[in-house]
Amino acid sequence: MDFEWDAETQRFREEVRRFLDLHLTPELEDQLYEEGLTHDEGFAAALGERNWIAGEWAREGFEALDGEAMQVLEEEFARTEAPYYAVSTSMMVAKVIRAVGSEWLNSEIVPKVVTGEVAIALGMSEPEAGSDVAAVQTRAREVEGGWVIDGQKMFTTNANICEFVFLLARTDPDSVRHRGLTTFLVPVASDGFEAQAVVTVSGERTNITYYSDLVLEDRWRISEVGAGWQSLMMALQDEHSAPFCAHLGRALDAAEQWGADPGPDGTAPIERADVRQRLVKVATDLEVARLLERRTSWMETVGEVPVAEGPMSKLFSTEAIVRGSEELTALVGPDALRSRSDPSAVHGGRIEHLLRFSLGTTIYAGTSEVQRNIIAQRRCGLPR
Amino acid sequence: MDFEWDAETQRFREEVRRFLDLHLTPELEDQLYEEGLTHDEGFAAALGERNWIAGEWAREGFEALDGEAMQVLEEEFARTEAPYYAVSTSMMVAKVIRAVGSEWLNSEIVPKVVTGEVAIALGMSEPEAGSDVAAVQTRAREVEGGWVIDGQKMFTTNANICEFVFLLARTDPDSVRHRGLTTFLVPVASDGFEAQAVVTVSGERTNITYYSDLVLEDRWRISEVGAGWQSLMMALQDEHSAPFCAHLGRALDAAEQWGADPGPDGTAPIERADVRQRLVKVATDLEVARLLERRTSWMETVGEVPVAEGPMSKLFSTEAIVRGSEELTALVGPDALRSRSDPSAVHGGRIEHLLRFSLGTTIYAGTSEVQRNIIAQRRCGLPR
Amino acid sequence: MDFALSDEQHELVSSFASLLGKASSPEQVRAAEPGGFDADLWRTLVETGVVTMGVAEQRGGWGASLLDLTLVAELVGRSAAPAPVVETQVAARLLAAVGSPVALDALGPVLAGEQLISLAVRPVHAAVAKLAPAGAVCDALVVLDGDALRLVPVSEANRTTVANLASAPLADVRLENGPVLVEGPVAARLFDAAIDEWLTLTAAAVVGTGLIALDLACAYAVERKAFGAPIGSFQAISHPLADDATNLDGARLLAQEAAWELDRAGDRGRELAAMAFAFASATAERTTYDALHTHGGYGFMLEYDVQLHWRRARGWPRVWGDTDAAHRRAADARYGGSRRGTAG
Amino acid sequence: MDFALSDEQHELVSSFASLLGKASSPEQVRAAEPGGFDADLWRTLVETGVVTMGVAEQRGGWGASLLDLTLVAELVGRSAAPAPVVETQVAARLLAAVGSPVALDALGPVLAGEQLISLAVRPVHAAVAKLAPAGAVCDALVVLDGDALRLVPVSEANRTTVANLASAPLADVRLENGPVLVEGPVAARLFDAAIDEWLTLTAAAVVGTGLIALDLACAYAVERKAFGAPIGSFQAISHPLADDATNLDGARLLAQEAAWELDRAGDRGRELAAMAFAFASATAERTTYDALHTHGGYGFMLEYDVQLHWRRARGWPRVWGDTDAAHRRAADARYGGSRRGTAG
Repeated sequence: MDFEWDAETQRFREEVRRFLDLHLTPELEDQLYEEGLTHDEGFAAALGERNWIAGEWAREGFEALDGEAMQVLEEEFARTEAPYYAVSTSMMVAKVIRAVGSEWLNSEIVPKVVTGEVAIALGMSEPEAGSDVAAVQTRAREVEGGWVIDGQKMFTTNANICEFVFLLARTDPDSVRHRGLTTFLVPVASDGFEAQAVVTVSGERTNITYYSDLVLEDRWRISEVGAGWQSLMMALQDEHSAPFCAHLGRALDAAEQWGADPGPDGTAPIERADVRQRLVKVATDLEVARLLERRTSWMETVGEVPVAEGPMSKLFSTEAIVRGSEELTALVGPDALRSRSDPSAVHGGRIEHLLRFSLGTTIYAGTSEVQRNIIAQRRCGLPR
Repeated sequence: MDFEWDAETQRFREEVRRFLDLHLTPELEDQLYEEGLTHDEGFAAALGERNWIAGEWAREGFEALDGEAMQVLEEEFARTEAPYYAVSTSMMVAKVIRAVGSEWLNSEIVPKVVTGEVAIALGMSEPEAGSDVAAVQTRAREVEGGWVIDGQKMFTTNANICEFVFLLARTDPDSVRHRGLTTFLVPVASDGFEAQAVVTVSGERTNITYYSDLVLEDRWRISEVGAGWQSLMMALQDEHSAPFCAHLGRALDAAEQWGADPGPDGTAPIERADVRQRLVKVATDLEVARLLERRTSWMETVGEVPVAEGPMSKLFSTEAIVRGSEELTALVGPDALRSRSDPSAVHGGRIEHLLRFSLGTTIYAGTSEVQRNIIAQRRCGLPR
Repeated sequence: MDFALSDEQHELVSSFASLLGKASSPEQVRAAEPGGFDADLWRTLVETGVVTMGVAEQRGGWGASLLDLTLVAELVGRSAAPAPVVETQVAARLLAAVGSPVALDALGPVLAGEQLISLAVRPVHAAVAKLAPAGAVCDALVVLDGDALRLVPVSEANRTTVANLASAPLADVRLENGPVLVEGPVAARLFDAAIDEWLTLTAAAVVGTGLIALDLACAYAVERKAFGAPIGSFQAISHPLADDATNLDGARLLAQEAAWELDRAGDRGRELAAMAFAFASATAERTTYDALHTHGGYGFMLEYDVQLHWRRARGWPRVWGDTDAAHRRAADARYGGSRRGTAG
Repeated sequence: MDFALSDEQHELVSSFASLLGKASSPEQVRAAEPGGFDADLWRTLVETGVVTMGVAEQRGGWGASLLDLTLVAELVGRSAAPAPVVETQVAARLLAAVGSPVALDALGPVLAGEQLISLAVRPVHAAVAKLAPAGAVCDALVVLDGDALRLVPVSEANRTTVANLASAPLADVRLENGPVLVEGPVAARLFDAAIDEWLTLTAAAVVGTGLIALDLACAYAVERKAFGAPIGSFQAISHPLADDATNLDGARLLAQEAAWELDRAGDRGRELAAMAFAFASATAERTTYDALHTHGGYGFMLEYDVQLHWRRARGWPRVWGDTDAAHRRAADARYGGSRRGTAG
């Protein structure tokens, strides 16, 4: 066993940090927070220039990054809250297109995702289909040369600034559940498309997207007709190894800095036994979260499928974020109530923001309950 | 609102304490613990002499105790681990007999329960029917003048020292679930009865009881044929107001005494901020548990049925016992590992014993999961 | 032992429930964000006597018990009312308890509804009362400054409003000169007694916060279907809510017991008040989390009401401190002041 | 980054798994209660080299890494082996690390299987090493007595065996004269390094305890039916077990990381060892509780195996201290020694 990045990966991490120092300016950070954005075209273009969007794919002038480098890249982006989310959803879709999409989609869309010119939002959950994604009701009706789409998608984050939505729709009206679904790429410029802003507790904007008699040529179909579920599963596989723990690390850093600064009585809080102990408990959770996440990513690197391990790392990390942000807020005390946007906030309000941010983490990309169901079945061998 | 016992009840509590000082001798306590017993004939007889077995019923020379007095009585018995369990199960059955039993049972059995001459164990759960009591398989086959019983009951605590078992059996072989059940009083002296000892983690003995071609005259039938489930529910109603929190109080007392004694470095542990804080957290749970229990008992006193409140107090108290005994054991540290039976044990090993004792409390008399199901339905209005 | 409310208490509850139902609807609560103060609501409440009721009759009030006030506080919490009820009630009772001419002079305009006087629940450091409750909207603030209780005038000149998690009207208040109400050991003693009351009423308020969040979650869990069944039929959803319902009942009883004990000046008042605060705020935090989580992605949307309560369950109590701080206070009351140890 | 065991490590695991499967079955574990020591098992283990393997080659051992030893410790925990593997391994490594003639003289008979030497994991008070691990069966005990590491001979004359929750071979040992191994600051340093190892290996052992309890619970939950379905299909049963499975994986990785860091003498060894101990023991406590509770009334019967593990999950680690103590140790390592505060 080896619990350390190899020297090359460590050098790569330094390179990523230099990149972020350059491109993730305080001004950009503030702007992103104020507008609730998780995507920035300039930042995405800069990523594309280094081939850090599709790092795992070699292209002219760039070697492919290995699994360790990809993990480090994502950890650093998460740690710094870099505007990376639309880039990552775009890549999820690009991989599906590569695996099952047409030649035309592969030549038209994938290269633009790689360079950051095109971004793709995910349109999966619906008002009546959240954890139960298979309950999808959005319809795609086949017509001459294409499809007419009607329906509504919830939480289509970044649909307002992306060029496309990856859409899961029911193409067989008589089908139920996982069968009869198909995936499409919907240009947001289409007639009949509308994105309505939804603001979340963390301040991030997401969208409800509406599809009304939206006419789509067949070339925008990604999966085989009726094979949408399989292509969706392909897209979601990547979600398990998202480095959630880096968010907790960011808040712990802020709390440890708070602890090291002298308080009103002149002593640093961290010299108090109870403060040290509470911080270390969060640090322990963070250590475990990081190990579980890195194991998941390592398994993927060596070609193993983390059927239970992926859900374990997603579950543990996000629950640790919830526990940890509650604990750090309580520990820092009244001053932790000051909003991230308030000038008097403690260490930029990182902890206050994480507390609000934490709420989404145990919901999206599979709720904690869904993860526990999977672990119970695949790891514990318990019946459904 | 009034959160205090009235003066009469407080005087009564003193009387109960004097009784316990006299009758619950250290020798008896040791003997009960060593033999794993929760019943003692001499103690029961002394209770009977004061009409403290059927306190809520007046009889010649004794007025009925009111709800407050009954609650105080049970709290004191639980707090001191008095051998009261068989007395309480006997009274559960005596109440059922009074409500639905024959005249003969009422004149033959009930008076002897009241005086402590006769004790009755509960025979409800079975190898395949635990939380799901209605899955009962023990059969009572009607024959000329009576019944032939075949089956097996789990956790028939005190069956080895009681005179009778209150038995739930299926009298209609074609029935399922709650229907077709009948309750009986089975003399343990019957041919075909056998009690096999089962020792539990807490050191208490319980039994598996076997019924093999056991012939029972019809006069031992308690409920109408087929109305056993209703009579069982009647018996179980009392379980909700059992004063579990007194057990936690006993362990907290021991831990607070430990805290007040100087440690190896000469200072009392209770002067340490972390120790005080952890003790007070347990004391807070105890306070809440006591309030919930007393509310349940008060509701019964004023004639309200604690449909959700009973399960709430049982759930909270027993989960608080589990949390509290883990916490106090951890707090007292290595020395808390010394067994109750070891001469070097801390304060008689009360805390070590509670830790083991706690395990049963969240299981018997309705598991925590069953209580949560009930609360979810009756209080939160959630569907089954 | 009696767990029933009196007829008068039932009436009190129903009149405030009806008032707040009308004047502090979710729409009104949202409209008052982020400032956390609705002047119309406040006027209505003051006219109804929400501040006056808590003051002793011989001081010009109606002599309501602290137990009565817990009933009001719970409704304030339930409706997330953008009105500083708890801190103004406690400040008025404190002025009455001080009883000095200066204090009674200050109390007059409060009872007349002309002045809004609040209480800084934490001691002052470096001449600033940080995160003073209602500091953003009050005319004056009672503060413990060293060994003196002082009445500090508050205006735009000496307050800095603080945007905060709960959208509460908090401000950092720079201490201007202001009259001393009382000084010496009695000042600290009266301040501590006021804190006992504030902790108890805040406990009751966040019980209300928890109860409304639980109601929202249960209603959602009955309506919302997944995998062909209402989500409330899944134990992963229903069992946490059952625990929350249980804890809320316990928290309410404990807050009421603390108030009852303080009302009769019993030995355990301080201990029970701190315990009630600790237990109620922990319960409200957990319940509002579970309730928000029950809503899935919808709970995370500002548009759904449950987040209003999730934020208040944390922000309202924590201007004083967290559950650990409350446990330490309870321990000092139960075991005598600590002589060692750093945690205060 | 590499999460795979080497081929040699896989072999180590399979050979010890097979040995313990045969020689430490539940029946054998029960037969050794309450003393907690099976002399036959111990002889077999010693002959297999369980103590020798951990000692450096230049001291006559096989030079296994601490990471290797965590693999063995996990199996010891899994089988609830009535054999003091962890404390004797650590004591032998400590004697080798001391390296003084007295220490090496003592190490000889240990490697030859003639002496059982254990370690008192807590400092001595009033000339008594309380609750010394393997104190009831060892021939000698390494103790930190003031600023000296001493080797104390142990016999019936100076030990009092203590009946205990875990049925572990614990004793209070009165210190007889015994040779000083080393004294001065180096003694405390070496003792602390030994404690790091003991904490890491005990973490691994209780991960094994948790894993076997989880296996028993899952098997039961598949078999046992209630309300017409296997109880494992109820989320109230399955979700806690899913959390436990997750925590156990994390605890194992953390114990392994701590061992790896200590093996390479990295900066974070002490911190990670204490974290691993805290996290693993909390996880083992919770898992064994959930596992026992999953069994319903049967879990509460001595006859079912799950209680064996519930008792060890608490008793094995706690001879040193609880999770709070471990967090304090980790904090001292992470933030530097505390200068204030009472909690040690």
